[in-house]
Amino acid sequence: MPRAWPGPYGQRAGVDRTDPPCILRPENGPVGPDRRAPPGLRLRGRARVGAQTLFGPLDLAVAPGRWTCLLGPSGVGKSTFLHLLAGIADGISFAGDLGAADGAPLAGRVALMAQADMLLPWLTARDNLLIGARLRGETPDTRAAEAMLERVGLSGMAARKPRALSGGQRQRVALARTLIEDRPVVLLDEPFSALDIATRVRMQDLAAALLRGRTILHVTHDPAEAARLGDHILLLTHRGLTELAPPRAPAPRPPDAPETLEATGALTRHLLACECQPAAAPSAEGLT
Amino acid sequence: MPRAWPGPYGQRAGVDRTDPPCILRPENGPVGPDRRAPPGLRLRGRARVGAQTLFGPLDLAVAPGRWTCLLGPSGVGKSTFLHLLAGIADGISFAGDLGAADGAPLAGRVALMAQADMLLPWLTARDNLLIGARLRGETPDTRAAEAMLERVGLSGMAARKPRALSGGQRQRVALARTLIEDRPVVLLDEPFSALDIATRVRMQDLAAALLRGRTILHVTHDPAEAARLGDHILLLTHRGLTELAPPRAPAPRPPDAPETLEATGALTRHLLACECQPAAAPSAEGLT
Amino acid sequence: QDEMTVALDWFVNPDHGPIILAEELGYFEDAGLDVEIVAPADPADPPKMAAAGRADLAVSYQPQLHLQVAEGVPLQRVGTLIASPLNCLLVRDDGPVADLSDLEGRKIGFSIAGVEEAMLAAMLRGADLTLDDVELVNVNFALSPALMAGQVDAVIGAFRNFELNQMKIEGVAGRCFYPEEHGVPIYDELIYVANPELMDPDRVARFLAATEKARHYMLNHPDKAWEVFAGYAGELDDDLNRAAWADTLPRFALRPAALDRGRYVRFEAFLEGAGLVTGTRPVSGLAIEIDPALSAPQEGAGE
Amino acid sequence: MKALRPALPLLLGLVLWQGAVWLWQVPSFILPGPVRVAAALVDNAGLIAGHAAVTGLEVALGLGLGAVLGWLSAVALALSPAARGAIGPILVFTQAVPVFALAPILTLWFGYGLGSKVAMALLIIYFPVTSSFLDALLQTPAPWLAQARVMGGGGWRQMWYLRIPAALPGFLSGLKLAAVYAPIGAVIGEWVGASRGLGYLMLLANGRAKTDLMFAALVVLAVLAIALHRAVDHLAAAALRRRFG
Amino acid sequence: MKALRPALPLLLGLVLWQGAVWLWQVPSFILPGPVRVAAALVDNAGLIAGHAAVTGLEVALGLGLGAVLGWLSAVALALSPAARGAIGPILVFTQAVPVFALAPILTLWFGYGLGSKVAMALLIIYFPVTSSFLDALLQTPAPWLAQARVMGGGGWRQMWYLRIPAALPGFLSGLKLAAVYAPIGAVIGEWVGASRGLGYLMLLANGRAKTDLMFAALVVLAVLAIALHRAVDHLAAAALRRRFG
Ligand SMILES: Nc1ncnc2c1ncn2[C@@H]1O[C@H](COP(=O)(O)OP(=O)(O)OP(=O)(O)O)[C@@H](O)[C@H]1O
Ligand SMILES: Nc1ncnc2c1ncn2[C@@H]1O[C@H](COP(=O)(O)OP(=O)(O)OP(=O)(O)O)[C@@H](O)[C@H]1O
Ligand SMILES: [Mg+2]
Ligand SMILES: [Mg+2]
Repeated sequence: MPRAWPGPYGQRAGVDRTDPPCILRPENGPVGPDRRAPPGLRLRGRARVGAQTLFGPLDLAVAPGRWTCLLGPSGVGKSTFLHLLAGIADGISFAGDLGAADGAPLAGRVALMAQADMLLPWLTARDNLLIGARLRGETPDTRAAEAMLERVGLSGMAARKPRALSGGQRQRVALARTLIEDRPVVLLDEPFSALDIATRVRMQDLAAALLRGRTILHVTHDPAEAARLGDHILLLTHRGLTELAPPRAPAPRPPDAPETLEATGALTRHLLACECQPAAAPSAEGLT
Repeated sequence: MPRAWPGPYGQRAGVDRTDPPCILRPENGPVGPDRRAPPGLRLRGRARVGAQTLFGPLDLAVAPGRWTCLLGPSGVGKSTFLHLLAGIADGISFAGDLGAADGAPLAGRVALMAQADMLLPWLTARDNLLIGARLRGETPDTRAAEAMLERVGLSGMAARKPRALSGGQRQRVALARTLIEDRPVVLLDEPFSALDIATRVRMQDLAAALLRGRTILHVTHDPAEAARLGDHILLLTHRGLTELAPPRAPAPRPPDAPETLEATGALTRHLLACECQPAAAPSAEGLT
Repeated sequence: QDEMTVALDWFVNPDHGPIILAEELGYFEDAGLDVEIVAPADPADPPKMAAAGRADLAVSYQPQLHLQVAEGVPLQRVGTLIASPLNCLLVRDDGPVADLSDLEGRKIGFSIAGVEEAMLAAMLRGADLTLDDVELVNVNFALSPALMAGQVDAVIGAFRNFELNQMKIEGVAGRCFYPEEHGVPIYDELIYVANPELMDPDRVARFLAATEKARHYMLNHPDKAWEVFAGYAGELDDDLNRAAWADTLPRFALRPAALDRGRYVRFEAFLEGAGLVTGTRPVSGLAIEIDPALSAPQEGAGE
Repeated sequence: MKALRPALPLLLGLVLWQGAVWLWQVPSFILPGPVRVAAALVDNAGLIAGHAAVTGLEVALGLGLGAVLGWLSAVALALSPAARGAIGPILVFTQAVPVFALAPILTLWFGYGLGSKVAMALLIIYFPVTSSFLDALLQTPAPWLAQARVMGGGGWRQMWYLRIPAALPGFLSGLKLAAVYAPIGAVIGEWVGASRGLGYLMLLANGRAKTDLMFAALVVLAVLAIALHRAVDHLAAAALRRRFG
Repeated sequence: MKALRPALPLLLGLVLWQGAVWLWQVPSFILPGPVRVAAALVDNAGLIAGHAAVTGLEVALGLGLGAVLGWLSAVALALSPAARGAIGPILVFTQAVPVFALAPILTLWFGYGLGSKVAMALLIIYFPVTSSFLDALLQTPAPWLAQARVMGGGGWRQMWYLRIPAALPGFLSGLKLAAVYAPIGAVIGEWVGASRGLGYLMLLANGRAKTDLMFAALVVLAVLAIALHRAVDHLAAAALRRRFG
């Protein structure tokens, strides 16, 4: 994917810049931006609700085909970021640039796993997975849905409605629904927050395997998670956006590898130290 | 509170058995169970939904006036536990013993922070905090509500409706609502799951300070959290209930104290190692 | 002033000429009466209200009175407003029905009131037809429109002073077959009814006297009378009412209090023959003649 | 006690009825007591049953068609704001027109057969379904719509897979209302020119001063209405229960 | 184009009307064309305005009272399952009774004055509010109720602080329906011994086959109905918007 990526990543050491294995690219892509190839993402500008500024002028760049983790204090605007990129930030007025780095519209290329599970209460787990295909008029693949449910550890629960599932089970159904969408850009908003450690590690591995080579923006509060999965780690605070160094090993990293643990520790210290109360005036520069 | 507590805790070393500072006990308590003194909790039996067993015969005992953390894989029945104790497990049929160890009914002595935030969308954050008082016909204390919102880091958001709050902010409103309820028994279902680490630590400290001396049952997936807060740590798996050793230092422990980190590591290893897939037949003995 | 509530049979229209004029000309006042005129939408309502004592007097129809008394409703005719039948079997002048015998196999519209079927049966009998030879359709409120639109070939229950004029205004000529010319006994179309137990004969007598005076005013000053009537309410002054007024004028009873017993005997027998009432009641159970002399000396303010 | 429960409203109704008759001394030619009406009901059982069957058929037809048409209209209106703006007021208008204004037009078009009666009943039954369902269709929770937008579903598929199921409670609420209006819809339909049905029988009895027969027919109509309402209520509850299985 | 939008339904209505008159050759004594009705409207402007004022007042009164009574009844019924079982069917029954059966009873009790008219109108307007609101009150999401139970709130406080606000959309939905039924409610109320109001004028004009006057009054009634519906719609939307501020 030899495309100029406008971002600071190339200059940084320790970032793997080899092209991602582009499993999604069709054999003979059309000229112009390839709709199946994962594009980079860019968001530059400021967001407001009414008269209130949600975040000041920021410049977020997400590398194409890489896994980017976004950390930051509660309420700083991480979910809003994802909503803006997914084109569903109703009621937010955004002034600036926003979209895929390849210039083509993002619509139709994004899957979003929102912070709330957003399962439809009248559908079984299986049908909740198939709703995307149904909405697009594709033939729903029941077998694939059941296989995906099994991969997230919910075999045998395909026929259950969301009400009969535990919080973590519902989150896994939502994850499965996002994974089965098969989109080049995937936005994940705290996708593993309701899972126990063991399940969380399994789900991280699953997501890493299935989403390999796509452009991922992953909001998380878990430093260990960022240390495991992030090709890039961004920290959003009320003062602006900072890039933090991920471990050198390629993601996903083993949860108990010393490098991972060390990076987790470093991130944790950073997060605990960072200024988390809203700053009076947001810093003008986005990336430090 | 010299009352015989029927449980295995007395025999275990390393558990602080001094009476909790009973901040809630009135000067001259009535004879019989004191409705303001935190009672122990007991749940012994099995739960079913329809024909399906949710958990086999279990014996859960929660020490009075202590902080008990409950860990366990997703879907094992932790939330169901809390719902049963709170008396709101609709649709679950429970066969066995359940309630306060002092024999008096639990109703009116419990506050529950459920896994979903359960905020009423038409009420401001402030009014969501006051809904309990209003429902009970007490005079709602607006000042106290605003102070509590400030303590959870949401000063200035008292007049916002839930829709205008981020996920973590909503969770903190729900936490504040639980804390302001001022009940001797508090059930917390993953209360800090949507918070970044720094906020999480602050909220843990706040909860620990405000809930000191009450009977707490706290479901969490975060081993560090259990290591910080738990006077007792229970692990529920499909095989049954196990008690794990908390650090010796009195809770809340500093998040970066070596003992806390060590306990976190031990818990993590335990959780990663434990058998997390549903067992064919649940073990008959509850406590090992 | 004695208060009195009078329920008309329907909204105010030229049929109520003497009542409206008595009110407008102050004859009620002169008779010491404060009359409240109530105009309901449903003609079945006023007799019930009179029987229940909600109204002191109601305007109703003689055929209905027979049915109501037979059902035990405590009512009696105490006066007459229009002393001739108004009901008629109406057809289009340019229609296929030239003679009653032409009705065979045709649709006849009616508006449910109670006695229309019996009248129709009597009229058909003269043409050697029965009700089975025609198709009856309830057209409810739309008698003349149904006829003009050709949905039915005839309607029974039309009033000769109204529906005929309506059709003329719409440019469709109509023709009436008069029941009294085809085997139906002559009856009083509009009468005053009251509950004999509850009524105050003195007031009724004064009421009837006032309307009698108004009736004679109409007789003497037909044009002025129309103006007075049309001034009663804004919606009354139109072509139809003007035409109806002229047609109705000769039909108002000149002696409202006077009772023709024979009419009640004959109509009761007619209804029994039609099977609408069982047995016959004596005239004294149906109608009385108020004799002012009987009640005048007693204290009029009553209850 | 438990077995008595379904009979409770009946009992209460009878008590209220008899009580009203006694207390206000309502004369029997306005409101006959239960006993008299029961007698009339027994005496005219065959007659009433025949007419009730007609009305029952009209109610069933009207409700069925009304539910289907109401469903369709609500969906169509929900899909197109332009249609909503243009047709909505016309629908409102049809509900404000008194029957006697519409009746001649309907009979002119549909004749005096079942057609005009069903049309009249439909006009009454169909509106609550449309209104309630449309209301619910326009209130699909925004986050679901947003999620569907990300997934790339729009237009009628979003309608079919998301908005319609989400609006089920609104549809059922409207259906319950429609079930209440169905009997009066049929009766008013009969008003428009009928020679059969409970509405016709009541008009006839009213014209003939046979109040007890009128109320006997009314009692049958009431039983029909209440049974229908209860049936639709149970169906609706079952549908709601099923959906969250 | 934008400025034309509110006039669109009006235009469409006129086109449909004139089209029907032409297409089916509807005779003018059944459905006069718009031009004739406009002429009648102008000729009788003063007369119609006077009657419209009366009906307008009745509609406002009926809707106001209906909303209040409907609200109260729904809450009372939601609080007591026993009341629901016993009174619910009676309410259903009142909606199935034809006006000619009820009118004499109401006049007997309330006399010929405003009372019986308002009672009749209320009976029609109040029901949709009650039904929709009750439906919503009985569907408070179970988790909220559970949370309230833990907090120790029951009975009327739970009703007031939780179930009533949660059911607001249902109430508004019912109110919108009631707004649609309010004009016909008032018109039917005028059936009961009135000599004023648009309903009276229409009945009178109808009885005398003055079809153009009847339709002129009907047009005014339609405008009233549509304006009312639109107003209540906007109010409801504003209320819903405000609540999630
Ligand atoms: N209505 C129901 N029918 C069948 N199974 C149910 C029903 N409700 C809950 N369950 C099952 O009960 C089990 C326990 O659920 P519970 O919510 O208590 O889990 P949990 O331990 O809190 O999990 P989590 O950590 O994911 O929140 C789950 O496996 C769930 O699937
Ligand atoms: N409608 C609104 N009006 C005012 N402020 C709003 C509105 N919606 C969101 N906000 C504010 O925008 C900020 C960003 O919200 P967002 O959900 O993006 O936070 P977040 O970073 O995802 O937080 P969390 O980690 O808690 O989920 C929050 O402070 C929130 O209070
Ligand atoms: Mg968020
Ligand atoms: Mg749970």
